[in-house]
Amino acid sequence: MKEIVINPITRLEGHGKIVLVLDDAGNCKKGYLQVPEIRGFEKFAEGRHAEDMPQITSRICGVCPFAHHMASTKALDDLFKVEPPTAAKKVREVAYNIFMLEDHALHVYFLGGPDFIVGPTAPKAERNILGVIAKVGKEVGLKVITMRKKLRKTNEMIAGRTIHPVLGLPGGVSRPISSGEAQEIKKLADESLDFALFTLKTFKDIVLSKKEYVDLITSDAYTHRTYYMGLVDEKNKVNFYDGKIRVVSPSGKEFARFDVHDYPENVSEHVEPWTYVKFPFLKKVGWKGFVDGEDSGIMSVAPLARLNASDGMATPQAQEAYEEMFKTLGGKPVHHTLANHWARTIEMIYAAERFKELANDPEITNPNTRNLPTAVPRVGIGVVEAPRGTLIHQYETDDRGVIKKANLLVATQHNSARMALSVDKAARSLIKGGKIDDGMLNMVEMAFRAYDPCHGCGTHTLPGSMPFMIYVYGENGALIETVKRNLP
Amino acid sequence: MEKPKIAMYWCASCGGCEEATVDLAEKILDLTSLADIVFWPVALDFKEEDVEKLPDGSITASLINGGVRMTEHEHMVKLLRKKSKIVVAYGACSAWGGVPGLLNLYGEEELFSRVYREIPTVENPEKVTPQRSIKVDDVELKLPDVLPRLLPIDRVIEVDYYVPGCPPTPEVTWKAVEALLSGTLPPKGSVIGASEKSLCDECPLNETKPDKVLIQDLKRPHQVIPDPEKCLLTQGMLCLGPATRGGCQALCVKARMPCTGCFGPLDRVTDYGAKAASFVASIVDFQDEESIEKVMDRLPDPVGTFYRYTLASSSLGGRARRNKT
Amino acid sequence: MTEEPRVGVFVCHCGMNIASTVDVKKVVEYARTLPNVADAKEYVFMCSAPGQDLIKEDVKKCNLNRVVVAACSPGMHEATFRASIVEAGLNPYLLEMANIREQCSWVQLDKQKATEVAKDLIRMAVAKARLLEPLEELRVGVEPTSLVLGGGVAGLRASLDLAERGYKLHLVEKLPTLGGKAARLGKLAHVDIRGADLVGSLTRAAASNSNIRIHVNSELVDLEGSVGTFKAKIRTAPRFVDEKCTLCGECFRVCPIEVPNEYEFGVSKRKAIYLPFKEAYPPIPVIDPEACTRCGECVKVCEPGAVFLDQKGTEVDVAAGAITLATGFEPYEPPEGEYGYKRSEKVLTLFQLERLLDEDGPTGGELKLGGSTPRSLAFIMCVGSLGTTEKAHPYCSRMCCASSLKNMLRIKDRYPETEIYAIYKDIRTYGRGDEELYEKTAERLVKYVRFEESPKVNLHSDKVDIEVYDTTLQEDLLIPVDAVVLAVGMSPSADMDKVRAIVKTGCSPEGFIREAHLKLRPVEAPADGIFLAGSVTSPKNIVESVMAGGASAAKVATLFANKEVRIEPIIAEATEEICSGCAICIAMCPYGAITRKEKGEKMVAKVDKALCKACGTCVAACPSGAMQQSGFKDIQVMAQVAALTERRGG
Amino acid sequence: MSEQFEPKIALFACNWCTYAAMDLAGTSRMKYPPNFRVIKVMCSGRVDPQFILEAFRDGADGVLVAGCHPGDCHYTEGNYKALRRMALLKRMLETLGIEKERLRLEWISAAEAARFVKVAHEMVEQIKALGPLQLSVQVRV
Repeated sequence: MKEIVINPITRLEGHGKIVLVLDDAGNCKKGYLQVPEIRGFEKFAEGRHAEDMPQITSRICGVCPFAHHMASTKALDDLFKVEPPTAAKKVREVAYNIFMLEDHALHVYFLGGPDFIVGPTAPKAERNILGVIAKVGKEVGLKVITMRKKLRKTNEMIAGRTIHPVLGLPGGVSRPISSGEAQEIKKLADESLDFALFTLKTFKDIVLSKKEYVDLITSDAYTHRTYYMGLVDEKNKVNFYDGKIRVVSPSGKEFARFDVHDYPENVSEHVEPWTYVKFPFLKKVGWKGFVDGEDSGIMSVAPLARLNASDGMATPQAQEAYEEMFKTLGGKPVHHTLANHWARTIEMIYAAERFKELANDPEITNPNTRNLPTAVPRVGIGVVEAPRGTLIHQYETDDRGVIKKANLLVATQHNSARMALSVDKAARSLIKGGKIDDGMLNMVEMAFRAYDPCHGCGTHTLPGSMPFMIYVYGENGALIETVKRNLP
Repeated sequence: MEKPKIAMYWCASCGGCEEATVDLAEKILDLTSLADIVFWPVALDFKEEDVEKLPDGSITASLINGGVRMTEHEHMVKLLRKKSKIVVAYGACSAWGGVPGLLNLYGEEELFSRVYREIPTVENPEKVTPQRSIKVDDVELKLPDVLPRLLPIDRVIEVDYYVPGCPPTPEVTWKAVEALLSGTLPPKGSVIGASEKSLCDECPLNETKPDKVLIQDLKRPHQVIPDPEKCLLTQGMLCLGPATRGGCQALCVKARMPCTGCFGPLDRVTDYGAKAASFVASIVDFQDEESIEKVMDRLPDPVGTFYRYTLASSSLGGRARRNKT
Repeated sequence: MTEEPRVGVFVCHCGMNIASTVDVKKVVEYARTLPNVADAKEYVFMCSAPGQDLIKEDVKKCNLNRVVVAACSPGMHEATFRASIVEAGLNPYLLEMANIREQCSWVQLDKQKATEVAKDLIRMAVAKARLLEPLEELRVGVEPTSLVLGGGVAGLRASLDLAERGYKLHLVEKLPTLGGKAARLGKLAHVDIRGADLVGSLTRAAASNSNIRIHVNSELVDLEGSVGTFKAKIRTAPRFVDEKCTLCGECFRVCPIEVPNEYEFGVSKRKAIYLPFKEAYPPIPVIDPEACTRCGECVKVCEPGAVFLDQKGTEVDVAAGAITLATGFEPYEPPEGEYGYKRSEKVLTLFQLERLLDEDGPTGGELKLGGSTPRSLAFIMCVGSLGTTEKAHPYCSRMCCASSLKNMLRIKDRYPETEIYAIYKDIRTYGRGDEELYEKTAERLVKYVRFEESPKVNLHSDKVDIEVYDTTLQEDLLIPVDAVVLAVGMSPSADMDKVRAIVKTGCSPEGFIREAHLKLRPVEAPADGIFLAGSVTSPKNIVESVMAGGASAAKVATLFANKEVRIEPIIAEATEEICSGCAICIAMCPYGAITRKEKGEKMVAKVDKALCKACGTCVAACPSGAMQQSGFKDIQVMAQVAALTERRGG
Repeated sequence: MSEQFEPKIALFACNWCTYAAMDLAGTSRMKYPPNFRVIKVMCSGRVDPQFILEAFRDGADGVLVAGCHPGDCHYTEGNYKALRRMALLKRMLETLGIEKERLRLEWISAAEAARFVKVAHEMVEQIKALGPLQLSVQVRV
C-alpha cells in the first residue's frame, strides 16, 4: 500500500493538504483533504467588546473581510436589539454587492477561471491572469484589472477601507453616502452591469462553446448528490445580505426553510481527528460519514448551492441566465461541482443589477444612518451569504456588551465535507495503476478549487493551478518517489 | 546588471496582506520590471528544499507577513533569514502578532476544548480532537504543531525593517518597495513606507482640538454618533491616533470611526498598549479615585482595546506565563 | 552620542557607615565586571579632598566619560561630585549616583543582603550612566521691574516694600482709585483709625515713591513670556476728567444721573460723574461710562475745563521680571431673599453696616434704617461661610467674627440701650486682641444664640422675626428685632478667573489662587515669577493681607537680587521630527509651559524652557515618545529598569 | 533555589517625597527588607506604564510607585496623573495574569519615613505570599 501526500505549499500552515492512499494495485482507495490550521477566533473573541467584532472577525480572511464584517454587524443589530435605519441597510447592501461582484471577479479571472478560459491542458505558465489577458485580449484584461480597482476604491470610500472595513455598527453604518459620492456610485453601477454581462458572455464563448469542457463539467468525477443551502428572500429568490436559510434535498425538494436563529436546531458540526476543520451537516438528517445522497447530512453552499436552494434570481437578467444554466445542465438541482464557475458569473450579474437598483435609490444618501442601541445585550446572531457560502456569527455577552461566548460557522466550512468527498472521489476515479501524472493531479485539484475554498484563501494562486509536491511512500512508510508539479 | 531578487512569504495571516499587494494593481507590473520576484507563494512556488538550495544571502529582500503560529513558520522564517540580505516584517501580524496575537491571552487547551467540545453546534460524543499524528485505516496522517504562543517574526529571527498596517495600504507598500530598491535605507530596525509621526499629523481633525485635550467620559463606538467635524478623541471616543504611526491617511477617522492602532507604535515606544493606555488615562479629567474608576468602568476590555494588534510583541507577550520551576 | 561610554565607578566607605554593612571590596570587584565600566575604585571618604582627587585623576588617567559614585544620597553630595568631574573636564550631568548609604547600608542588617542591594543599585546606575548626555544649564536674565495687580492694602504693602528696596514696579488697579476694600471700612478694631485713613497713609507713600508707577482704572489684558522676562499689556480705561480739576464739586451738583454708590456698598447714591470717596487717590473725579448719558452738563459747568467726554482709553506694554497678584476678594453676596436680604431695608450686610457707622459715611455715623434707629439688632454670623446655606462657601472667612464683634461694641457705645443678638454657628476670634472683643460683648450683654440649622428670617412691616433652634438651650427661639446684620464672608474676586486665565495659574478648590506649596511657599504661585499677596489665596484680615504683601515683596526682591534665574536642564523637550502636535501633553502641564505652534502647515508641541519645572508628566503621557525629559529619557530610565536583574542588565 | 525567596521590587520614587522619606529612614537608622531597588524620578507623574511592564518583564516580582499625597504634589498635580494611569494599568494587569497586589501605588511624604518602612514590610510580605513571578518572555533577537 502506498501513500501520497500532496502538499500545497502555497501556504505552509495548510489550507488544504491532500493525502492519497493507494492500494497495492496502485489504485487510489482514499483521498484526504486536510486543513492543518487553527487560529482560534472563537476563543479570543471572548473578553472583547462586542462592537469591535466586525473589525476583529474580518481578520479571519483578508480576501472576504466584508463577509465577516457584515455577518458580525448583523449579529450586533440582533445583540443590541436595534433596527438600523433603512438608509443604513441600503448602504450596507450597496457595499456588500460591490464586494460580492469584485470577489467573484477575482475568482473568475484570476483563480478558478484560467482553468477554463485558458484551458486545463494549456501550459502552466499561461494558466493565470496573464494567460487570460493573452486569450481575451489586452484591453479586456485591463478592463478586468481597472474594474476591480474601481470597485475596491468605491468600497474604500463607503466603508473606510476595503480590506478590513470599519463601516458596520449595531444599528447602522458609521457614515452616510454624500450626494456627490452617490453620483460616482451610479456611474460605477452601470459599468458594473456591463462588466458582469460581459463576463457571462466570455464564459459562454470560451467554456460552454467547447464540448469537452461541458463534458468535463458534467462528468461523474465532479458530481455529488448532496443537500444545498443558501439565503433566500420571501419569494425564495437568492439574496446575499438577508433572508431565510433554505435547504433543498438532492432531489431538489425543499427540505428546510428557517430563520438563522434556528440554525442550532438545523446544523451540527462533526469533528475528525485528522484535520483542524470541522464538518457541518444537517442535524435532522445526521452525520453518516463521507458519503452523499438523501440519507447523508452533508450539504453544500456557495454559488451553485445558492442557485439550487433558490427558486430563481431577484433581478431580470440574472434570472434569464439562471434559467439558461439549469436548462443546459438538465434541470434543478445541478450536482456538478464545476458548475460553480457558471453559477458564479450568474451571481455577478445579480450583484451588479442589485447594486444598480440601490445606486439609483435616493434613500442611500439619507444622512440618518445610525440608531443608538438602548437594550441590554444578551445574545445576537447574524447571517449573510459570503461568496463562498452561508456565514453565521453568534455572540453571547454580559450586560456591558463583553463577549462571553462566540460561535462562527464559516462559509467554506459548510462545504468542507463535500470538498473532502470531491477530492476523494476525483482521486479514486482518476488515479489508477499507480500512474500519477500532472494532468490527473490538476484534475484532482480542480475538484476543490471549484468551491473557491477559503481556508485562509490557501488556493488563491495567480497561476490558477496549485503547485504540488508529491511524495509516494511505500507500505513501510519509506519514500519511494517524489513528483513535482509545475515548479520552475 | 542583475535585477534585485525579492521574496514574499506568508505565515499566520488572513491573506489581507496579499490582497494589499494585489491592490498595487498595475504597479505590480512596474515591480516585476524593477525586480525579480523569486518567491511568492500566491504567485509562484518553491518548496522548502528549493529555498535551501539558494546561496545564503542571495535574496535581496524577503517580505514576510503573518505571525509565527506553527512550527513550520518558525522553520521557514529562519530559512528565509539565512537566504536573505534584508528581511522585512510586512504588516501588523508579522511585526507585532496582529489580531490573532490576542489568542496569547488563552492557553492551547482552552482553545481546543472551546472549539471542538463546548461550542453548542458541535456534535462530538467521543470528545474527538485533532491529533498531531493519527492512524486512519493504517495511514498516518500528520498535522503541524501549534506553538504555545503566536510570535512576531522578530522574536524568532532578526528583522531589518518593518512595514506597518493591517494591512499596509498600497501607498505605504509602494513607498517601502521603492526604499528597498533604491538601497538608500534608514538604520536597521526602522519602519519604512510609513510616517515618522503619529496619525494626528495627517488627520484632518487634528486642528479642531482645543488647547487642552481632556475627557470626562469614555464612549465606545456604538454609544455615540460623533460630530464628524470634531476630533473624535475630544468627543470621548477612544481614538488611538495619537499613539499610532501615521501613513494610512486616517482612513478610519474619515469613515467616522476611531483609529484602533493597526499601524502600531512609533520608534521610541517599546510597548504600544502601555503607551496608549498611558495617554488615555492621563487625559481623564478627574482627580478622585472614585470618578476615575467610574470612567475606567466604561472600558471593560482595555487589553483588547489597547493591544488589538500588538499583544504578542508587548513586554509580557500575552497572558503572563510563569516558568515551570 | 557617538563615543563609546567609559564609566568609572567610585564606591565610598563613608568611614564605616557603608563599609560596616556593605562588602565594598566585593562591590568594587563586581562593578569592574559590568559592561562599559573602565575602572572601579573605593575610598574611605569619597567626598573628602583626596577622595575627589582620586575621581579627577581617574577620569583623566582612564579617560572616563561617565562617572558613577556609589555613596550617600545625592541630596548630600551630588553637587560636590558634579563639581569635581567638572574640574576633571566633564559635563556635570555625566554623573550618576548610587545611594548605598541612606537607602542601603543604614537600613540593612545582613551584610550579605546589603551587599547584594549595593551591587544591584550600582548595576542600575551604570546602566543609566552609559546613556547619560551632557546638558547645558539654562540661565535667564531677570528684568528687575515688577508688576503688582491690585491696589488694596496687600498690593500697596507689596509695592512699597519692593520700591523701598530700590526696584521699579507698576501698580495696576482696576478701579479709578487705590485703596481696595479696607479703605471703605469705618473705625478699625484695636486701632482707633478709619480704614480710609489707614489705607491713605499707604497710598500717599506709594504716590510719592518715584519707583512706583500707578495705573488706576487699568487692567492686565495680556501676558507673554515667563519668569524674568514677562511682557504685560496694561489697558487703562478713560477717566474723562484730568488733573486740571479743582474738586469744586459743580459737576456733581449738575449731573442729572444717580446710581447706587458701590463705594458705600449701595447704602447711598452717587452721580455719573463722581469722586469715589474723600480720600480717593488720585483725587480726581471719574465718569461712569455706563451711567453717563453724555448730556454735557458737567462740561458746561467745569471752570478749568477738565472734563473730556470723548476721551479714549490707552494701552501700554511693560516688561516685568515678576508679577504679584493682589486682586483681593468680593464680599459674599447673599442671593436675594436669603435671610430676607434685599427684601427689606431692615436687613443689611456687615459691609453696609460699616458704612453707616462711619463718621464720614452717608449718615455721618448715625445708625439709621429708613429714618429710624433700631432698638434691637441681630447679627447673623457665618453668612456665606461654613456651609451654613446651600450657596455658602465651605470655609471660614476669618475676618467676619472680629469685625462683627467690633461693630456690636461700636453700636453699644453709641446706643447703649440697643439690644443685640449674636446668632452664630461658631465664633473664631483667633486674632490678637479679638478674644477681648468677644468678652467685652458679653459684658455688654450681647446675647449669643448658637445654631446648627441656619435661622429663618421672617419680615414684617414693623419688625423682623428670627426663628432659630438654639443648640445651647436646646429649644426653638423666636427673636423679634428691628434689624438684621448679615455677617457676610469673603468670596474670590469677581474677575479671578479672568486674571488666572491671563497669568495661567491654577485655582484652589475654593476658587482662590493655589499656592506653590500651602505651607512652605504660601506667597508663590506654582509657576515661577508669579507671587501672591492678600486674599487672592484665601480669606485674610487686614493684618494677614499686609503680612502677605510684605512677604511677597521679599520673594520678588530675592528673585531680582539674583539678577538671573538658573534652570536645571532636566526639562522636557519635544522632538519636532516626531511630534505630531496631538496636544495630549498640553493639558498635562501645570505651568502652561507647552503650546502647539504651527511649524510649516503642521503643528508641533513647544516647551517654554523657563516655564518647565521638570516633573516629566507630559513625557509619560506623550503617546509618540516625541516628548522626552533630559536626564530622565525613556531609554535612560528603561535601561535602569532593565538592569534590575542580571537577566538583561548584566 | 534552596534559600528562602527574596522578591525583587522595583520602586519608582518621587524625588521630593518618597525618595526623601527613604533617606530619612536611613538617617534615622530604621530597618526595612532588602527587596527594593529604587529608580528615582522627579515626580510620580513621570512614571510611564511602559516602565512597569518592562520591570515585570525584566524580573521584578513587584512594582511600587510612590509619590506625594494628593494635593501635596511638588508639581501640583503630577501624582493625580499617576493615579489615573495606575488605575487603568491595574485593570490591564489582571487580564494579563499578573496579580494586582504586585503593583502598588502609595502616597508617602518626605516626613513619613515610618510609613515607608511600614509599606515596605507589608508589600514584601504580600509578594512573598504570592511567590516569584518569573515570567518567561520572548525578547527581540
